[in-house]
Amino acid sequence: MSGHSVEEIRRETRVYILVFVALAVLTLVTVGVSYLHLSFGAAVGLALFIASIKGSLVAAFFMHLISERRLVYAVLILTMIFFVALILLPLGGYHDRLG
Amino acid sequence: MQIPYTVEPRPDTGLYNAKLGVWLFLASEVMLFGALFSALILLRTGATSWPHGYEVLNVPLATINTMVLITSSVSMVMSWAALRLGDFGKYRKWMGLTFLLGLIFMVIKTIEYAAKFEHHLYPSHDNFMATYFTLTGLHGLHVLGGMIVIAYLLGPGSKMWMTEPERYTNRVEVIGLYWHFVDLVWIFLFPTLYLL
Amino acid sequence: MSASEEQAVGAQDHAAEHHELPFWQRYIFSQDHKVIGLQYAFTALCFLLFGFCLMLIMRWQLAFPGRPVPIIGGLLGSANAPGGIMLPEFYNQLGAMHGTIMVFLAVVPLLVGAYGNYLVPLQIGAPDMAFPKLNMASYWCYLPGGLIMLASFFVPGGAANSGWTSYPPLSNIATSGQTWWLVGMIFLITSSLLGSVNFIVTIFQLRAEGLDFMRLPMFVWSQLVTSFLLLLAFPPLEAAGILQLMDRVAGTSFFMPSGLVVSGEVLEVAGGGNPLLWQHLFWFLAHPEVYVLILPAMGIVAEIIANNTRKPLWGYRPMVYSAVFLGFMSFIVWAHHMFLTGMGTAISSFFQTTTMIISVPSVVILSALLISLWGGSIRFNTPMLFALAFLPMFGIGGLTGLPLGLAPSDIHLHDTYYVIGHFHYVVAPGTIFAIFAGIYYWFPKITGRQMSERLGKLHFWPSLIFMNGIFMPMFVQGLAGVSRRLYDGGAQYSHAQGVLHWNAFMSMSAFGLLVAQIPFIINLFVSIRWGVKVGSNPWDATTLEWVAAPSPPVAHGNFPELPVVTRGPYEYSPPESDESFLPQNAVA
Amino acid sequence: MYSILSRWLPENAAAHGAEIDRMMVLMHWLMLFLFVGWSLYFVYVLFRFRAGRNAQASYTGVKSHFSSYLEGGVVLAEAILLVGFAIPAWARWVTPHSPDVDALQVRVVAEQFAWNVHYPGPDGVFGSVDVNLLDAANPLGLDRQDPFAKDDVTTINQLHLPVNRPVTVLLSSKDVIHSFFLPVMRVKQDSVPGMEIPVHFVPVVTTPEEAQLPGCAANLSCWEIACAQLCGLGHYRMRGFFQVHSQADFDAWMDEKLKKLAPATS
Ligand code: HEA
Ligand code: HEA
Ligand code: CUA
Ligand SMILES: [Cu+2]
Repeated sequence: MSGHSVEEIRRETRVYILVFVALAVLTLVTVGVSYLHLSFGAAVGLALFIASIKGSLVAAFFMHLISERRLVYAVLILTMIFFVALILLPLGGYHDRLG
Repeated sequence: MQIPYTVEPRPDTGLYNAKLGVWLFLASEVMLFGALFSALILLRTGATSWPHGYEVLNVPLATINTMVLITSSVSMVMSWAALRLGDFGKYRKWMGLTFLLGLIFMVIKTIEYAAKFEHHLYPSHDNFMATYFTLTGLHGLHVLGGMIVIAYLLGPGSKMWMTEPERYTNRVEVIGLYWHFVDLVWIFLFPTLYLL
Repeated sequence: MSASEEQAVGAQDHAAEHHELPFWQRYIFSQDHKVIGLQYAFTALCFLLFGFCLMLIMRWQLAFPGRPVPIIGGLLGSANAPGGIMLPEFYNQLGAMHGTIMVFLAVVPLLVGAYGNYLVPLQIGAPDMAFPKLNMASYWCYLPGGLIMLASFFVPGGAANSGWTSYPPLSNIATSGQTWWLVGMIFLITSSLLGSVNFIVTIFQLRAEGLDFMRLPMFVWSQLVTSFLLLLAFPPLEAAGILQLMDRVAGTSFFMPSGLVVSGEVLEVAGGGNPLLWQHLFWFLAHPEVYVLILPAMGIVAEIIANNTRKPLWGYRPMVYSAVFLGFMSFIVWAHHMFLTGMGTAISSFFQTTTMIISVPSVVILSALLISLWGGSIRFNTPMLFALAFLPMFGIGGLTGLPLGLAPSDIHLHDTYYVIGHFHYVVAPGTIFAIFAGIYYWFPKITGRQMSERLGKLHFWPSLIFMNGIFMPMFVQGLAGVSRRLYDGGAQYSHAQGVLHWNAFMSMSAFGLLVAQIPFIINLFVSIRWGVKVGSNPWDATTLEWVAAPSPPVAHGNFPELPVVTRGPYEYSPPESDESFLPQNAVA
Repeated sequence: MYSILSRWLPENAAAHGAEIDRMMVLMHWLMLFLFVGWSLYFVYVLFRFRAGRNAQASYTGVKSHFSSYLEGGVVLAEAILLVGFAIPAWARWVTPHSPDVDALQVRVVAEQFAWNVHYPGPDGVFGSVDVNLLDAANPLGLDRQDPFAKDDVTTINQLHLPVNRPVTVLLSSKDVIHSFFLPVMRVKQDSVPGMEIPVHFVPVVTTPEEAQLPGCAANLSCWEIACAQLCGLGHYRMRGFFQVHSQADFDAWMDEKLKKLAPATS
């Protein structure tokens, strides 16, 4: 943190503003798309796609994950694996059940 | 004896204690909200009928709220940047703004809830309303928690800036990470509840 | 006090500074990991005893259904046991609370809150945990959580009575004790989250100089893996708890399907929920939780075995990798508790396979511990006896997990006493023995005194015999098909008749086990004051808590000066040296 | 090993039961082998390397790779049991009877604390049910107005089946989760409210005289339905009776029931 020069921090703040604009635009896009009443599958796919982009922007820049340490990545990757298991396996159980 | 690495990062991990701590905490939060999303998906998959969010909920209001929360995220990073530049006055303005935006979010949320209650839409109405209230309610509690910490940092906690500015800056970074996470959760909640 | 002043004082007598702390800061709201560890230890031991006593009341009923409970029968209250004769409602409360208390209030707090707190900073050469205030908060979430659980016995309808698993819809329509259970659980989950963040940060950030990961004692490794399990597995149960709380308090139907009819009345709920959702979220925690119950126990046993064979652990690296792999896999086996909820072939194959895979690292760890004995110069002191007994006892428990892990044999064994036997072998003569071993082993570290060996052996042998007396017949009953959670122990059922006589035998063993704890309790309290005084390293151990700190360790900061580590954790009988052991911080 | 285990296992009267018992036997052989092997080693080591006898510990300890082979062997044995036995057995267990065979369908509806059994009757079709018709006399809420319901036979806590005829029990629950357990059939299946779960099996042995009602009740030798899942304060007494008849006896029993039904519906 202290390693960052004034110049760098100034540059970062400009990035923050850009990200903010992108987030705002994407929000409007999702809302706009929802008025198109696409088929349910397409709507889910698109909404989650846009949300993922927005989420990645927040995580990468506001949470400065893009320049984070390996240990943090490791923790998050582990978490994501279990997160996916937690979403998919009960769903798998739901679809592969008797009766 | 002093606990090491409260301020400066440990060379091999590159992190100071609180930063690793908050990331771990956020990992557990991912699992908390992950479980709730899992529940939502499972319930919706099994439901015989499930309304589209936009038919029941107030999308314009929620869009405004999304904007509010995104803005508060920017003001949060801006406050941290200001602090790193040593500009405490500017920091206070940005951080104050963040708090205010959090407050606005909560007020809008209250208006939204009140409207639902007026139409006799309670959590017990159906599983859509149940998930809506539970998820947004839990998210709201997270916003509230963040606001309390922000208030503390701006109020009594700000004394630390005079004695240990580096540590104070770290604290702001850490609460910032939390705040962005709460924003991130909303980014997913918003389409799943309101738009689909 | 500013930083410079602090340094000035630090140069003088460090202890004097802390004498100024008032009593309540030193012992009640302490931020010193050692005091917090002891707070945890004492509280959790009380809960352990309490959980055991609940079970003794149940075991009376199982052995002698319908006969008044002796001695305390009159105290149970007429709502629970009119005339001292237990009602089924009360039996179910006792069962649910026995499970909950043992797992969440006794054993995990002992292993993690007490052992972890006390030992991890000492073993890694750290002055304290990374976040002392959070550490304190963790204890102060645990205690209210426990008290809420206890208080629930006194609310109308009594405590939670739907098993420690709290399956809805039963738990949704249960009496208000269930709400207390949920609130208590949320406290406990919070406590454990605070703790696990703290442990992970402490282990990553505060390791002494030179203490790289392959030099960590097994116990620290086990705590690290355990903390990750708690960190990532508990939140889904918290989510489930919130949902069930909503169902009970706000009238939602997360776990309530449509069209429920309870006692002839159609239930007035929206419906559309899914009861299996709870089971998924519950077991997502509860399976990793069982490894939380065993990994630190394995860590304790590993420390003691290395020390008392006077040789390094055999296969340290495979053990570390196995522990990490075990932790990882434990997240994806959970539905082996749910084979009979209507699973198809694909998903059951997945969970059977992962379950078989997860048994492999356990086999590796256990084999490594057993092979470590070869070539040793084995000292049979009390801690070692308990640690050794752990091995076959865990072996029995673990092996009987295998037929449960294969879905077809689980058809017959599921929810019978076979399951009860399986897991008690792992947690009672397994984990509890490891806990006892650890108490005898680290007692001198905490007090500077040794516990009596004679009383220790008087504690060990009867405990070993009675434990087996309680749990071995459970396999027999389980094979015969006797269901668990039966108020009369199966007396009504024809298929249970042939094995019913075991109930009295098991209960007698349980009462014997209680008596066998008396030498221990006496030993514990008497030794605190009158135990033989010993030096700071009575076992000739190598790890930092023994070799770099006095007994008891320095009140704040643990070490007179922070140690620098030069070698692995178990350098016993090193060939290149004349010493019989080399401390981890010995200069090269 | 079978003879050891079978001392305690209930008798087996179902077609698939032998398979389950075989799995259990094989698994227990593996367990016994591991446990006895390790125990012998364990006892020997404790004796051989006690401090009194072996004053100087060896720094290196065991050098051979025997344990790796052993662990490999365990993995192999588990893999064989899993792939060769467990997964196929489970697949057979959940597969419906082939449509060619004339499987008997029975609904079993669990409630606190009883098993409601519902036979479709001669027409082979279940009459419709409606929760609003539920009362003490009609615990299933069967709609007797429905033409398909007219010949439906219901019982409480009594499950009668013909021998050698495949049966599919359609399991559901009115209130909480129960578990339908027929020890002699090696059948157990949770009944989950909101779901109807089919259970397929073939009884191959008729219930012996002494295990039949009413005699068996007195000397506690019945074949029974047990509830295996905690379902409330009456869980321990949620016991039903289960009987396998020859086809002729079953038909006679069914006729009896149908006759009783006739006046009620006319
Ligand atoms: C600490 C706790 C603990 C541990 C470690 C385990 C370990 C294992 N458990 Fe267990 N289990 C529980 C606690 C535990 N379990 C609890 C509490 C329940 C019930 C919950 C409830 O329903 O209330 C349960 C239930 C349970 C079930 C569900 C049963 C049912 O409800 O139908 C299953 C099914 O797969 C299972 C499987 C396993 C397996 C395969 C292992 C494996 O990890 C075991 C691997 C170990 C070995 C294979 C041993 C190796 C042995 C040797 C190498 C020989 C050594 C010999 C000598 C030393 C002489 N367990
Ligand atoms: C860690 C978990 C744990 C532990 C250690 C135990 C320990 C014991 N358990 Fe328990 N048990 C469970 C977890 C545990 N249990 C669970 C989860 C269930 C399922 C519940 C359900 O159905 O929902 C269960 C169910 C269960 C049943 C089945 C009930 C039923 O299905 O109806 C039985 C029956 O005998 C039983 C018996 C025992 C006995 C005799 C002990 C003994 O081994 C206890 C031995 C205890 C001691 C030896 C303590 C000694 C204490 C001290 C020495 C303290 C000293 C104190 C001070 C110094 C202050 N347990
Ligand atoms: Cu029905 Cu237990
Ligand atoms: Cu498990």
